[in-house]
Parts: sequence; C-alpha cells; structure tokens
Amino acid sequence: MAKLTMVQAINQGLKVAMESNSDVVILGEDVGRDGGVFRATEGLLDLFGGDRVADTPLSESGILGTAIGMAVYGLRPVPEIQFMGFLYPAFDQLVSQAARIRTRSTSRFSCPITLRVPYGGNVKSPELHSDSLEALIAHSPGVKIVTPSNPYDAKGLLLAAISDPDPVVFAEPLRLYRSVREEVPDGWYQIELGKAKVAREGTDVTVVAWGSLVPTCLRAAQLASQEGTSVEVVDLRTVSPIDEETILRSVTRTHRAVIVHEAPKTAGLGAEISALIAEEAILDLEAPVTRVTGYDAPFPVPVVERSYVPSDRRVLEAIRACVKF
Amino acid sequence: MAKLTMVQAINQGLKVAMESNSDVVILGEDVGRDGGVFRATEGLLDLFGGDRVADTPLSESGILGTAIGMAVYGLRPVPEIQFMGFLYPAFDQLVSQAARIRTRSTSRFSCPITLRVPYGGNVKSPELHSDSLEALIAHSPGVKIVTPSNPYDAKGLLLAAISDPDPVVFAEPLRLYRSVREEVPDGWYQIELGKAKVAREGTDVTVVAWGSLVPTCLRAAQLASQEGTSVEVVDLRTVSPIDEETILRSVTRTHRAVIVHEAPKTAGLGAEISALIAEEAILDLEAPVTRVTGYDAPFPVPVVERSYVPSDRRVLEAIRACVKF
Amino acid sequence: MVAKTRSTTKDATRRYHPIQILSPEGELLGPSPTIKDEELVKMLKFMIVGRTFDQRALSLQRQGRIGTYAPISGQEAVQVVSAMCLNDDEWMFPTYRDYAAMYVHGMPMRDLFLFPMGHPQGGRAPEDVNIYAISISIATHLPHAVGAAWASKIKGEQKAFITYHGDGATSEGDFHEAMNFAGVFQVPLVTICENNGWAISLPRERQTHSETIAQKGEAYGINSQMVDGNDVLALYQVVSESLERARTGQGPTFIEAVTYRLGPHTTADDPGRYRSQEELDEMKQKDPLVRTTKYLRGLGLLSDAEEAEMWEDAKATVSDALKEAENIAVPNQDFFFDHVYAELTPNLIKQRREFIPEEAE
Amino acid sequence: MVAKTRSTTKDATRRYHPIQILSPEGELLGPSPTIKDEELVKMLKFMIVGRTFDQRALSLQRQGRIGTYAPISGQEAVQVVSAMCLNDDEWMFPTYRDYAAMYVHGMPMRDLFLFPMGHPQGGRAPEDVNIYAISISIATHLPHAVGAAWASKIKGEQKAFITYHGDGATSEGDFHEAMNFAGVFQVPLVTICENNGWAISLPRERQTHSETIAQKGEAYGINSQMVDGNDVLALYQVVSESLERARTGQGPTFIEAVTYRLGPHTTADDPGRYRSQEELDEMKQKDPLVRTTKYLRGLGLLSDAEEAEMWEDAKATVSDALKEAENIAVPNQDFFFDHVYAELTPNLIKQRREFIPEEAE
Ligand SMILES: Cc1ncc(C[n+]2csc(CCOP(=O)(O)OP(=O)(O)O)c2C)c(N)n1
Ligand SMILES: Cc1ncc(C[n+]2csc(CCOP(=O)(O)OP(=O)(O)O)c2C)c(N)n1
Ligand SMILES: [Mg+2]
Ligand SMILES: [Mg+2]
Repeated sequence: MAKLTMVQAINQGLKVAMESNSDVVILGEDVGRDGGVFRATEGLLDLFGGDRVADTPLSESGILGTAIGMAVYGLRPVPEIQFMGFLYPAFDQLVSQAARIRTRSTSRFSCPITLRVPYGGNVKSPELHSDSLEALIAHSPGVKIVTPSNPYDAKGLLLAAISDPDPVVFAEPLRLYRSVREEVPDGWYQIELGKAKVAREGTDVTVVAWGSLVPTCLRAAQLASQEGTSVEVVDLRTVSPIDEETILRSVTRTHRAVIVHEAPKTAGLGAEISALIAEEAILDLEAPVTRVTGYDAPFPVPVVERSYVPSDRRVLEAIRACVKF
Repeated sequence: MAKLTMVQAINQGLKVAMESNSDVVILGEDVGRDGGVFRATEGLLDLFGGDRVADTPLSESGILGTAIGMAVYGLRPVPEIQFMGFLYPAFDQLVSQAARIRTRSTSRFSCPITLRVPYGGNVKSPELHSDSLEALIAHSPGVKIVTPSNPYDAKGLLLAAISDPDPVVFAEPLRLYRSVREEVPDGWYQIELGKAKVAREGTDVTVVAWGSLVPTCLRAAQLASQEGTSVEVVDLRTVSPIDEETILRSVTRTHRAVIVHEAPKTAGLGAEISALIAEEAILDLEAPVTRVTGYDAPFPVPVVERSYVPSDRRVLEAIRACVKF
Repeated sequence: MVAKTRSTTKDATRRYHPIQILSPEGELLGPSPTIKDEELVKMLKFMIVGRTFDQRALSLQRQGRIGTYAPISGQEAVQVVSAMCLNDDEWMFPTYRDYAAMYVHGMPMRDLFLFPMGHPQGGRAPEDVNIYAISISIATHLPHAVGAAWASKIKGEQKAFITYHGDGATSEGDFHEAMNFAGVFQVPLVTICENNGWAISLPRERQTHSETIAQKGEAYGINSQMVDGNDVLALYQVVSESLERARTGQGPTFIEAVTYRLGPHTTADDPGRYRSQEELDEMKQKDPLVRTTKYLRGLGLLSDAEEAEMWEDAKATVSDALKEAENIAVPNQDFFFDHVYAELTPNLIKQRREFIPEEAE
Repeated sequence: MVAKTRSTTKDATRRYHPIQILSPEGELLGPSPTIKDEELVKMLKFMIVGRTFDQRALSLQRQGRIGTYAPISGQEAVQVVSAMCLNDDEWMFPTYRDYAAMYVHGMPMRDLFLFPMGHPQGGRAPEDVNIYAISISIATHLPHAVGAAWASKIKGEQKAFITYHGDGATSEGDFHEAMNFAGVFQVPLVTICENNGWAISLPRERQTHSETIAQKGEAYGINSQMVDGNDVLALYQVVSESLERARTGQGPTFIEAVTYRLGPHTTADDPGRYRSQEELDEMKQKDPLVRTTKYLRGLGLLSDAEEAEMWEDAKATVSDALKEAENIAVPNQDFFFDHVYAELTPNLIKQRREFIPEEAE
C-alpha cells in the first residue's frame, strides 16, 4: 500500500487490470511512448508492448469506433480521449454505437469498453479542455458513467468499470489528478458501480455532488458545521445509473437538498436529481431543492473560470439559504 | 391563405424566406433535385438555383460545418440533417462550434444558422430515425431549439428562427408532417422565439409538452374533460430557452403538473421542467410533478415502438393519478 | 529532402480503371481466374436467389406486409461473389443493403425478412453466423470492422474480415478515420465500396470530385483496387486475392466495385425525380445476372431447364423463408428493457414495473 | 467501362516530392520566382519577429506570466510567406499555432499574447482584420473555412481564403469532410498542412500510412502540392500560384508544407520523452531563418548591422506588445454572459442576477 495521487492510482489500476486480464488493451492519442499527456498510462507501453498499448492517430471517432470493434471481438479496450470536450467528435460512436450494440443485436454482441476521459475546469486550460458532459451521457441509454472524487475510488471504480460487461465512461476530474495523495491498496479491488457513498454524515441538509466538486462540498460542509449546520455529503461515484436510493434515504432524513455540479444548469444532471427528489419525496421536503452549478454559458476563458465553477463559498451560501428557508 | 400540412407550411416558409432575403441558402442531403426525402424543400431548386439550394455529399459534420462558415461570412444558411439520429455525427459542429462562435470571438462573429431536422418515432422507421435529442441541445449553451406542433406554428417559428441572429435547431416532428391540414397565411409572419403557448386552457392540472406530443396531450385532455378534469396544455414551442414564466403561471393556478416527452426519461428535458417547478413553486404544488416519457432504452424497433412513445392512454393515466394525489 | 523545382501537381492521367474479365455480353476479355465449375454455377444460383428475394420484398412492401426496404437488384454480383470468397469462420460487417452477401455468409433468409419487418431478430445473426449487427447510420460500422480485424491480429489469428459500404459513405468522417486506422495498424480487412452510382438522389459525380473512388485508398497508403462490380470473374480475382493478402499479414485492401442500383434507393424513394430512364435502360444492359447467365451458357454449364429450375428453387426458398418470418411471434412489448445493459438497472426495473403496453399495429 | 485485366494497384513510385528552390545552405537550386527585394527582406524580418515572439513567450510561460503556449520555432517560413501571399481583404482561418501567420495578416501582437494569457480578447481579431476565431478542437475550423470560401463564391467575389492545420489534423473526420466539400463545390480555398513531423508525441510516419500527406488531396480531386516548408522561395511560388488559382475560379489547392517543430508541442509537453536529440540536431540544420539569412547575405541584401537591427527591432516590438497586453484590464468576471446569444435569455438574466464573482487569480 502506497500513498498515491489520483493519476497514479489510475495508472496502477490500469497496470493491475492488464496484468490480470490479457484482453485489456489501451488505445488513444499519446498514451504510449509519451505515457499520456497527464502520465496516466506511463510505463504501460514498456510493460505490455505495442499490441496492448497503442498510440493512435488524432482521431476521436476512430479511437472509440475501433475500440467498439475490439470489444465486440472479445477484447476489453480502455480507450482514452484526451479531454471531455474532444468527446464531442466521438459522440456519435459513443451514444449511437457503443451504447446500442447490445440493443441492436438483442444481446448477441456486447461492448465492454471503458472510455477514460479527463474533465472539468479551473486548471487554466484553453477552450474545450474544461467541459463536463455527464448529463449528455446520462440521457443516452446503454452507456454508464462513473467519476471518482479521490485516489482510492479512482482505482476501485476503474477496475469495476473494466470488469463491467457494458460500455462505461470513466470521467477523471482533472483538477483532482494531483491535488491529494492517499493510501491505495496495491492489488485488485473494485467499488461496485451504481452505488453512491455518504462521504460525510450530517442531519440538516444533504449535498449531492460527484467527482471534481466533492472536495469543494466537503470543505463547504466543514465551514457550515462551524456555523452549527450539520451537512451530509453524498458522493454519487456512479453518475449514471443514479443511485436514487442513497439520495432519497439521505434527503428523507435531512429534508433538505443542495445539488452541485460544474456543467451548465439547464438540463444538467442536477435537474434529474432535483426532479427525482421532488417527485419521490416531496412530502419530506422542508425547503425547495437548490442547484449550485456552472452557468448556461460555454465554459469561459481562464481569467474568469473560477467564477464559473461552483466554489466553496457558493456551495456554503446555498446551504445557508436552504437551511434558512 | 391555404390549408396546408406541416411539411407544406415548412416548404412555404422556406420559399418566403428565400424570396425576402437573398442571403438565405439551403444545403443538405437530397434537398435539391429530390426536394428532400420528405419534400420539405420541393421546388426550391427550380425557383432559386443551385447556388442557393445545394445537394451536398453524405456528410453531416460537413453540412453543418460549412454552414457555420457561410453564416460567419454573412449568409443565412438553412442546413438540413435528414433525421435527428444523424445529428450525432454533427454534434461536435453543433455544440462545440456553431454554439460557441459568438463566445469564442466575444461577439465579433455570429452564427445565424437554422438547422432543420425531423425527429420522433411511431412512423415505423428503422433504427436512429426516431431519436429526440432536445435535452442534449438544451444543455448546450449558445444554441436554441424550437419545435412546432402544428402547420401554423411551423411556418411562423421557422421564419423567426431564420431571422434569429444565433443558431437555432428547428426540430420537425416527423409524425405530424402530414397528420393535419390547417389554414396558413401566405406571406411572412413570425412567432416569437422563447414564448410558450397555452394550447388549451384548464384549471385542474397543467400538462407541458412540445412538438410531436402536443396533439397526444390535447387528446388526453379531451378524454380527461369527459371525466370532469379540466386540463391546461402548455405547448412550449421553444424548447430552449424554456419559457419558465408561462409554465409557472399555469402551475401556480392549477397546482399540478404533468410533463410529457418522447425522449428517455433520465436527464430529459422533463427533468429540467420538473425541477424548475419544484424549485420555484413548491409551495403551490398539491401533488408531485409527474413525467410521462420514453423509457431509458434506445428507441426500439417498429414492432414495439407504440409502447415506447407516450400514448393518449399513458398521459391520461398520469393526469388521473396527479389529480387524485 | 530531394531537390525538385518542378511542380508536383497530380498528373492528369486517370490511374484507376475497373478491372474487367467478363464483358457485358458474357465473353472473356482475358484469362479467367481458376474457379471450379460448381462454384461458378453457385454464383449464379445465389444471384438468382438474391434477385428473387428482392422482387418478393418489393411486392411485400407494396402490400404493407413489410416496412421500408432497400433493394439490391443490380448489386447481386458484388455481394454474392465477395461473400463466397470469405471463409465461414471469418467475419462480415454489412450495411442495410447487403441482403445477398449476408445470405451467402449464412444468415437465414427468415431473418433477412424480419429486418424490414421491424422485428428485433432482423438485425441479428444466429450465434454461429459471423455477421455483425447492421448499423443504419452510414459508415459508422467501418471503424468497428477495423477494430475487430485489429483485435484478431492482436490475438494472432490468420483471419480476414470483409466490410461493405456505398459510394455515399465515402464522404463521412468515419470512413476516413476507419481507413486511416486500417492503414496505420495494417489490419486484415477488405473494404468493398459498392459504388452503385447513387446515394439516394446524389449521383456519384457530385458525391466527390475525385475521378475514381478507388484512389481514395491511397490517402491511407492502402492497397487499392477498382473492379467491375457486375463481373463475377473480376470480382472473384480481386476479392479472393485481397482476402488472401489480409490472411497472410499483407494488410488491408480497399476495393471500389463499380455496379448500379437498378431499383429505387428504398421503397420510400421515387428515383423518377432524379434519374433518367435512359440511364436506367443503359445500365440494365450490364445486369450481372444476364452477363453471368450468358457466360455459363457459353461454357455449357447451364441448360434452359437448369436455369428455370434455379428460378423455381429460389422462389420456393424465398416463400418458405417468408412463411417462417410471418409465423415468428411478435416479441413482448417490453422486451427491449432486456437489451439495454447486461443487467437491468434500477431505473429500468422501476420503469418496467410501470410499463403500459400498447397493442402492436 | 474500359476493358482491363491488369491489376490497378497503385504504382510503387512515390509521386510527391517537396518542391525546393533554396537549399538548406541558402543556395538556389533552380530559378527563383519573381519577388521584390523588399519583400524578401520583409520575409526575414517577419520571421525574426516570429522567432523573437516565440522565445519571449516561452520565457514568460516559465515565469508564470502567461499560460500554456504552443511554440512556432521552425515553422516561421511557412506561416510568414503564406500569409504575405494573402491580400488584406482576404481571409485566414488559423490554428492555435499560427501566431506568425496571424501577425503578418494584421493581428496586433498584443492580442497574440492575450491568447495564452487566457484573456477573452486573445481569440479575437480586431474588426478590420480578416482572421477567424481560433478553434482549439483540431480540424473543426476546416469546414468553416470551406463554408466561408463557398459563401464568397456564391456572392460572386474573387477572393481567396487560406487555412492552416497540422499533420495530425489530417486524421480527423472533419478534415476529410471539409476537403471533400472543397472539391465538390470548387471553393476558392488554399489549405496548408504544416507538417511539422509530430502531433504531440506521434511521429508523422505513424499518423498515417500514406507516403506523403500531399497525396491525400487526390482523394478529393483537389490540386495537390508538396513543398519544402522551410524554403521561402518554394513557398512563395506554390502558395501565390495556388491563391491565384483560387481567385480566378480554378478551385481549391491542398499543400503539404514539410517543416519541423523545433520546440515542444506546448509548454506543457516534454519532447525528450518521445524524440531523439539527434533528430532535433539534424532538423536544426534546416532552420528556415538560417537559410533565408544566408540567401539574403548571398544576394547582398543584408549586412551584419541590418541583421542585428532586425533582431533589436523585433525585441522592441515584442516588448511593447507585451507591455500593452499586461496593461489590459481583466474583464468583469461576469462578462461571459454577454456572449452566449445576441440578447440575454431569461435563464441567463436570472443567473447573472444571482452571480457570485470570485477573485481572478
Ligand atoms: C449518417 C447518416 N446520414 C444519412 C442517412 C440517410 N441515408 C440512408 S442511405 C443514404 C444514402 C447512402 O448512399 P450510399 O452510401 O451510396 O449507399 P447506397 O444506399 O447507395 O447503397 C442516406 C443519405 C443515414 N442512414 N445515416
Ligand atoms: C479534437 C482534438 N483532439 C485532441 C486535441 C489535443 N491536441 C492538441 S494539439 C494535438 C496535436 C496536433 O497535432 P498536429 O495536427 O500535427 O498539429 P501541431 O500541434 O503539430 O501543430 C492534440 C492531440 C485537440 N486539441 N482537439
Ligand atoms: Mg450508393
Ligand atoms: Mg504536427
């Protein structure tokens, strides 16, 4: 057991997966010799060779499209798309192809792909390097999406995703890649897909978040506790399918909910969760559900991005308002 | 004034737009000689010539991508994508390009495109000919989306879309193309974007729908009235940005809401509207908001599609349950 | 870097011409590849089955017994011969128009009928038949074919893969990305462009400005071929050589097979709007069935009676298959919940519980 | 259909070689195109400005005064010369690496600095400068360039358009779809592939299996050229001819300009991980600044003093621009609401009202 950053945990997860299953192959831009632009695949080419770690042409639809063929033919490909904003050109292959091979063939074929893709802003990147597309994926049946908020979860969710018989988008929160180090077990372990985790227990209000914003929410919860408010933080871990049970269990106890995400507000995943809570637990609610989100504008340039991504302060304000309602 | 089907109204709208503005050009697969696979562009090639009505190669990203360049260079292109399921390959050009030219250039450039695209099922089409993607588009800032539910609105919304300075997806409900005929004024008229219409007034429950499902909801409302329930039907017309005001005004009077759409439930536009109502009008609600939607599965094959698309019966059941709550 | 001061603009001469061995009159223009007589006869037999299926499907559609259907008439030779060159344990990645190719590779005809009937089994080959699920979205299956061929190579197999697409498909980004991967990773794939002259209403000349489609393969450094797609001998030679290259690690091949769509694009299409009767009449002269029949006659491999019997047999095969298809039960209205994920997710369990079926029409 | 029985596989001979007029030693290998002396001197001047800008930007990034930056060293010739061939009233569609091209076409250097500073004005040319907004997503701007050129043709103008992309960009579907449209609609566009040998860590040889990138143009029936991208004379000849073709209705041109990226991909990149020092040393021999300087010296157009002055002037230009850029105010934290639609939509009005700004870092 070693203290690892998230990106190191992902690297180790890939290594463990490739050691234990020779069908696991990696493909993508710069994943080989360069070890990935964030070093997530560092060292794997040397360990497993060019047949299993393939540097591909600059071609997102080609990467995902060939991965589909590989998966159908019995491999377990782990393609990488360099940033979530470059998933758009592969979007057709993701939601109209990978996600539907099973349906189209009435389960003769399946498509066990784990698509790794960094996402999220506040790291001073240029345009399209900061997008968060979880809502688009959650609205597309046949594919799952998972995002870790810490190194331990990253490895465990990654190995679960690679073991899953269906396509899973493994969304890696860019700004958490190296923000903390944490004990991560050496060998194989999995964190069950579809299960959220109560990351902090509390009684006054439930905050639901995932991936990049979980640390923000935990900090806001800490600040709130200094004001006497007890905040429960639910870390979704799997973004689709949503673990409705854990969310509803928490909210029916706290009677209040704040949902936090980085993507634009309108038709974001926060809308689904807010709707879910209002539809299933309206009689338990003592305040309207609140969303703290990115704005309905494309993710902006670096000089203002910190005002776009929900901050500790914005989450705290929402908690205060919700509790006061 | 003549009685026209929706597809004829669209055809007339295009003709009127091209007559009054020589910058309006049409491009797409089979839009020229063939007049469009649904005849929406019939006759326009002969009237306006090949420079203004261009049959393109089979290339959705190319169609939308070149339309962007045209729009930036001062034309008003009206590209057609043959079915909404084939918008996926052009999705990148739509949401990361057309929608962001203004942002990227801090308004030096704008992108006045009207992207026409038929959508929706229940017409026994093969796979990917029945998809409804309004939620994906509503979640993508910088682009608007409009859908008519009748011939009159089709022409008026189309002309408003073509006049809009920003990109607008004009989503045409396939199964309403020829389902009714209606008086449609000959000349130019516009229906303001961003404004919903109360398609039927009522007092007991508000049903929110758009495009293809408005007639279904009106029929369900009629059935409900025979049971003594007075249903108000709100036809969104513009799907993004949503006319929150009209929705909330209605729901604060009826205290009950049912939202109906054909796309899958999870993270659909219904979630946004449901969340909106619960967040803004929770104290006015006498029942949880209900959604009647497609299921979280890819749109299925023809032999079962009628069970997938919300039917009169399903909407009626939801109205009953909501009123009884 | 070599010093050059001349412009390097492409030479004006056309570099690809369709390889032809059998003239439209059924006469040899060069040496035939070695093909057993039975195989030659089988080619015609399959083509006749294809044509018969097609005619039946068209009339069924008019009667409302099947839905939208994409006819194959005129394209039987390329589909039948290429599929015959593929081994049973090798894989085919077809389009919505490759009924004859799929049939030759083992797809039950019943299931071919089920496809335009909108039945879920229509897109699905039986477990022992190596045919991929048809994607309706043009060119989307090409990267899948490349990926499967690549996987086979990684696994150390010696198999060849075949995939089909139309002339229109070459304009899609996915065609480009797939072919580029095929070249870079030297996958054992033979890609056949069935250039049938039209993509719905767009003629080949306006689909792309290149003189031939074959030359597009050069953009990927791929072995590229152009062949008369109505000539069974030329097809046999080119496709079997290309598959052999693939099996023996010599990389991918891109083949433009020049053929013609004698019917409408689909039953929803009216080709009278965009193409002339003269063109159609001219192209009918190149009908691969006529040409192959003449050739077999000339070789003495086919009598009047044998020919008639082929058509009779085909009719019976098609009728039996249709009967089977029409007797297959409509699936439960909620069957589709079972094929989204390997296991039902909680949202699907809930939705299925609340499911209200409608009558199938 | 012509009868042919030979295989039509592509010939083995390489068909494109880079046109070269000036050797790496700065000597003429053939007749120079007609260029005024002042123009030749201007080329070097602009290249020196480009190199100076680049060195400054790299050091600013190390000091944390600008963000991620994509260097241009080695690629100055192709950018400067091609941009000089473009008229002011004509349009340029650049990438994130075309700083020198943009500068030559009129972009204020201040705004070039603002781009890696993450300032919104960085992606934006002033109203009177005909440069399109930079898209970070590779190849996405190519269909836009085609569309604009097409629109210009529809409007009956006689303008030429120029667009740039890298070797890696040729693998994207949008490259393919754009070039195919360019050919089909014969738009007045010159597309320049700055083949700098690498796409981040992927060498050109593994980007695609074709011998040259130039030959990809043939897939679209487009006039295709290959040119030494470090040779100002060859570049001038090929680009100016191609632009003239565009202006006079002779259609699009695709140019592979063979050059080299002497620096890292961006300041976030470590090329030591994937390329050898030997390769870099070899390529430094082909530095376009060295070659052009030698040539001007040989012609007697450049003295020691004049050369030194050029470098001094460039330094001053760059310093002034940097000062201007650093003095530009950070925009209001909520400025981005104003550039989503022409008018604020109700949801944006509401969100702006509730907006809580953070401090800019
Ligand atoms: C991505 C996509 N765009 C559009 C369509 C609609 N469509 C179906 S077939 C077709 C033409 C295909 O032409 P070609 O590739 O030549 O094949 P053919 O039908 O002639 O066999 C079109 C445009 C589609 N199915 N998929
Ligand atoms: C669609 C997309 N995919 C990936 C990237 C990340 N990326 C930025 S530059 C680059 C390499 C580009 O190579 P090339 O086209 O040769 O241009 P160069 O950088 O060498 O000038 C990559 C992969 C991107 N910006 N856009
Ligand atoms: Mg065709
Ligand atoms: Mg490059």
